[in-house]
Amino acid sequence: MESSVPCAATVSDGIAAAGLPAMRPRRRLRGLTLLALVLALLPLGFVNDYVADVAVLIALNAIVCVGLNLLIGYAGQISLGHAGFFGLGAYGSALLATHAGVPPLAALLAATALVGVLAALVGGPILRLKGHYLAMATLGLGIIVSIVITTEDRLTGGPDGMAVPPLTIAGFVVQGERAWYWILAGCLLAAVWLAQNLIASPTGRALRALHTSEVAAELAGVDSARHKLIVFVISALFAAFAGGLAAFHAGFVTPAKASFLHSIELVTMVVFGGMASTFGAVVGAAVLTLLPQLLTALKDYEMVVFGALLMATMIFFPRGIVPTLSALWQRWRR
Amino acid sequence: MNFRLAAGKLVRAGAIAAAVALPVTSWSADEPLRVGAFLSVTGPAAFLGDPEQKTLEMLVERINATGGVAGRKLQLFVYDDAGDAEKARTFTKRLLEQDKVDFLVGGSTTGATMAAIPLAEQSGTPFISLAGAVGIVEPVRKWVFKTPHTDRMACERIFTDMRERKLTKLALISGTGGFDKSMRAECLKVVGKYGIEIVADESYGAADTDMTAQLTKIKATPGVQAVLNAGFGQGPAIVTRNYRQLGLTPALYQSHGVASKEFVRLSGDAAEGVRLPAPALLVAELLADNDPQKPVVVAYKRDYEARYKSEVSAFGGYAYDGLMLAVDALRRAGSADRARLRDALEGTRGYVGTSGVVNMSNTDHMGLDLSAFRILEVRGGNWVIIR
Amino acid sequence: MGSQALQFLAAGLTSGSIYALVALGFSIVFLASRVINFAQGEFVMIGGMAASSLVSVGMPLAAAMAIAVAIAAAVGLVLEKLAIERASRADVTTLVIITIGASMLLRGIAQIVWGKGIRSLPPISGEQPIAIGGATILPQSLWVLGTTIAIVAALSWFFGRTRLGRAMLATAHNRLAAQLVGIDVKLVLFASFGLAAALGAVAGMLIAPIGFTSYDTGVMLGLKGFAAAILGGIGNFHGAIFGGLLLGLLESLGAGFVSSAYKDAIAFVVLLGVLFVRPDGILGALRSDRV
Amino acid sequence: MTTLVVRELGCSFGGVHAVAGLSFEIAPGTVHSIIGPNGAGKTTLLNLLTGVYVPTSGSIRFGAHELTGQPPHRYAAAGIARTFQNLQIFFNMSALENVMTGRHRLERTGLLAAMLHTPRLARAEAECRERALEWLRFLELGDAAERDADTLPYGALKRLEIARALAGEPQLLLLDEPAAGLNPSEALGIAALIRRVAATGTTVVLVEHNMRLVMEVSDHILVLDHGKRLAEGSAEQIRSDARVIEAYLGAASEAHAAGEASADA
Repeated sequence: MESSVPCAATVSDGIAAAGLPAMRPRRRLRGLTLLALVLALLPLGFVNDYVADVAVLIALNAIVCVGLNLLIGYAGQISLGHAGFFGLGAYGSALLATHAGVPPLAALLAATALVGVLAALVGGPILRLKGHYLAMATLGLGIIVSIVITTEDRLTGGPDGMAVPPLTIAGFVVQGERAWYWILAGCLLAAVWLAQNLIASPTGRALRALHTSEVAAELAGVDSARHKLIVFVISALFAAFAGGLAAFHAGFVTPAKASFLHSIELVTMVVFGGMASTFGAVVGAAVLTLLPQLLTALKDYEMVVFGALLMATMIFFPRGIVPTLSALWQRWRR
Repeated sequence: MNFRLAAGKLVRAGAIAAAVALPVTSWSADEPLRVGAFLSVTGPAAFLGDPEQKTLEMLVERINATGGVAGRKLQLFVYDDAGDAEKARTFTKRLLEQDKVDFLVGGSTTGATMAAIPLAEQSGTPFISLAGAVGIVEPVRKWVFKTPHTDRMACERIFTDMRERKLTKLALISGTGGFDKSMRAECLKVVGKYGIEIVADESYGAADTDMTAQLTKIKATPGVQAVLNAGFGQGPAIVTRNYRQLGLTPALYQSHGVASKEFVRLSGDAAEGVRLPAPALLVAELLADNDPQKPVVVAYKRDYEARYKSEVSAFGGYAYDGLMLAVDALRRAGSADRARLRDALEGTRGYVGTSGVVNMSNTDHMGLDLSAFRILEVRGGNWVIIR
Repeated sequence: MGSQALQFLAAGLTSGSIYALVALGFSIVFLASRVINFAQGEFVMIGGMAASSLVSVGMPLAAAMAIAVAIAAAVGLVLEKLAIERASRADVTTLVIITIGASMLLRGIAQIVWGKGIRSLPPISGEQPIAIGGATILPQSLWVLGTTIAIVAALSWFFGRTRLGRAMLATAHNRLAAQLVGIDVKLVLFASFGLAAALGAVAGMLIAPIGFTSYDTGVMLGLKGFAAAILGGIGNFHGAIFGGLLLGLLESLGAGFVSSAYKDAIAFVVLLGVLFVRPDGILGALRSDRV
Repeated sequence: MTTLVVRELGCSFGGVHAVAGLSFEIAPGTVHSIIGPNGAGKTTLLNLLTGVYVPTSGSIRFGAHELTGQPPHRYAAAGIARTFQNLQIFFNMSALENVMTGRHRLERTGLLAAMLHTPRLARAEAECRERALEWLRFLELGDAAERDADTLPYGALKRLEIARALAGEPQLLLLDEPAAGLNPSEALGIAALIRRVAATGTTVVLVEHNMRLVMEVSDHILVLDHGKRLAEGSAEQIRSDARVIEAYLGAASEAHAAGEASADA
């Protein structure tokens, strides 16, 4: 039953030890460089601004999903309220830029930071909850945010939403889908880079540890409460930043962005693409943002086909698209 | 562990390529006129978008059957934005950039309309909105028109009726949807002009099943003479039933959002005595024979109910006017050139639609006046014209 | 003031008993599978819509209700067999997403089959409101409340006295141990989805006369039912009732005494407060993680 | 080296006093065992000594650290590590990553350094990987480094958990029934391992049922019964202590027990 234990491999120690660390960084960046390549080549396929617009929406959702994947996939903390942070980032940026006259870029960064602070304050007590209770608490948080946005219509324009001034960076007004695409592609690359770095660091390992056994992680010295809060705030910052960008890109924002249906949509993208897989989050966001655009021809049958596709994928790819495909790729390559 | 990249990228690239390969329609000899529509066919505003889509499809078929507009057939592109403003914006971009439509008829909700306006304005495409908010055409926007009465007009029509009935103390109860809150806001702006005082201001959730708590607060408010419920969908029907359940006596007004037989059927006999402003469409048969709108509304009502086996609603009427105004303008402009079509739309005079007689101008991109609204009352399970 | 507060209580009981009935469906599926079934709201919708469409073609109310429950139960069983059972090895999050897909599928089918219109059902015993000390309540609300209590009594008997019931409880407490003593865990999960669907349908039919029904009423009812189940303690029947009634009262009292615009927000703030004090819901839940 | 000082420690669940009024000290650099019949409170005590349970009374001090009522990660920070009766392996990681996580209490790189992957972090990571690999070899798991934890057999996982605990370079290592589920030859392997660990200066506390293993490696034994201290002393003293035998084998078969104990030694 017990594996045959070879005597300590003295000879190859030196080589293996020396070889191992050097090889790892090059492999880690390979994924990032390929994503950069894809993002660079994509505009060749932009037949018109509409396709570019869809690509921008995919990048926006992908940024949120990469952050959310850290929380759900790696740290195992379910959140059904991240559209609330997305909405706060959007409305925060819009309100600061319009009513407070703050320059758009500063408004975006300030709103994101404020949402981070809010996430830190709220995260403490909420993250003591586990599993479905945590899901409900975050769902409730998101709903409270969307109700406040809808009800304070003097400030936010209520359910009909509000207009958002254009984004200016260093004096240049960001206009045109292509300009927006390059900005979002850059932000997505940065998001993936930050996420990958975090995962491959002691903090990343601590998060993965507390996902499977919180007590064993604690006994390894991991302050699980603090680490859960860290990843909760980081994912909230990703969502708020993407929310702000989305508001400036669309030039308009409605409370639907903060609704619990949007939260569920984001979690579905993460699980669909593959939990504990940064590229899974990107693929999940891409497929589930693109699908509604492709299924419009089905008119009344769109929801039926979308629901069926979602169920079929989760049944046959239970760990999500990318982990399942990469496992097949491993088995096929060997 | 995390070089699972290659597989991920394959799927991603494939998905984007598929989007590019979307069918771009081929150009036939005399190119068809392309009508672009984005409607809330599903979701919370399905109550608006569903009849709108059916009406547009019915009209396009009929127009093409009779030789199209000046010999050119109409090609309809319809997308369902499910009441979500971002989807509406993306589909508008798709209509303008991919489908290259000549003009837009759509925007069931105010949120969807406001999200699409910047795109219509930048691309210089005439856009006829089907949403209620007055803010769509105030301030006037060059390329943006709208067919439904504004919610402000509905409030004013109700307040004139209240003034005649010497009712001066009004309680408001409204839903949290876009339509509901926009009407509430407009009513609050103009109520002062009519010497009417708002004594209570309650609201309820879109999917609530019981409003007796809010109505009880109104019942306890001293001196309430009338109650106005701004909303559409099932909310107002529940409010009406709860109203009778609590034995409230003040006059109950609903909004043009529920101007349909379905509201009466759902509310049952609790709707007895309820008044609301509505376009002539709802009482087509009861119109006086010399009423200019009678032939138009009776014809539309007959065709719609024959084809779809369900009662006509004011929202279907807005879509009818939206398309027919454009067709009328196209015939007058004699070309699909956007600027000429826009000028023709702005020059619409005396057009008889289901919502009323339309007289547009460069300062009024809706062209309806208070007379377009009739005050109706429910008597014996049916609408009756009061004024 | 007294009758006003009484009416708020009546309003709270009306919507509260509806939430309680929906919460029961969540608890039963959670008991057997640890999964929160996001399609539970759709089972409620199917009950209401099926009964309403059958009545509109002239079928007597009682027959229409029975058939509607059968239809919903069949849908629940098919959903469990084709989807949940095939993915039984997947972790809970994946199963939850499957139920989200199922809720969209069912909503799409309902939209095609029954259209988008709003429907209603005739109340069981008329619409004459009953006056209780200045406050009035619809008889239908009493039917909802009464049925909820009757169902909980039946469930307590079912889970206490019958073989299948005890098997379900055993599976809930320890899936492995249940299998070891010969309980067919697959059958238990199958039966629990059928039971939850049937319960959802009953809720849908009782709610329709009060709050109407349409192809997408399942979404909000599902959310409120889930919140009620968590508030009371997921997996606990008495918790489902207590949580449902409390949520209904929180909303109506919030609307009555604080602000009707913020009533839902108030209810969720209190829910969060309760969860911070009692992380397993008010009546506690099955705690099974020991080191 | 630091001494673990336990004073009047008590822990009760509802009316049940799992541990009551327990006081003892564990001197550094020795192998201690805690034995007692089932339900004596061994695991409860172990959980108390690692912060998993919060004591209802009494105090726990480890060297200069006052740990009573602190969360487990403060115990780890003070230099206490443990293994678990039912394996608590991070199955979503490789064996090497499991052991690297064991060194979390020694990590000094901040969050920002992690997200920007600074050179300082890269060096710390390489060093952490290096030390973890050494501990894997110490437990003869060198070649399993890159394998996913969920592909390893039970015996290897037992040793992986020990490697993870040791990787944090603790002053005190608590082993929760390391011999459970192992065949006699593997149990002997554990005994040799405990001696090698003690040789590195780490104090080892063993909670174990396998008397042969306990008697063989323990310098000092604490016997618990119903949450109280029954006896304490060297392996020799405990083997012949009447109260211990009685507690284990019950009064009736006293004579038989005497015979049994000698054969067992």
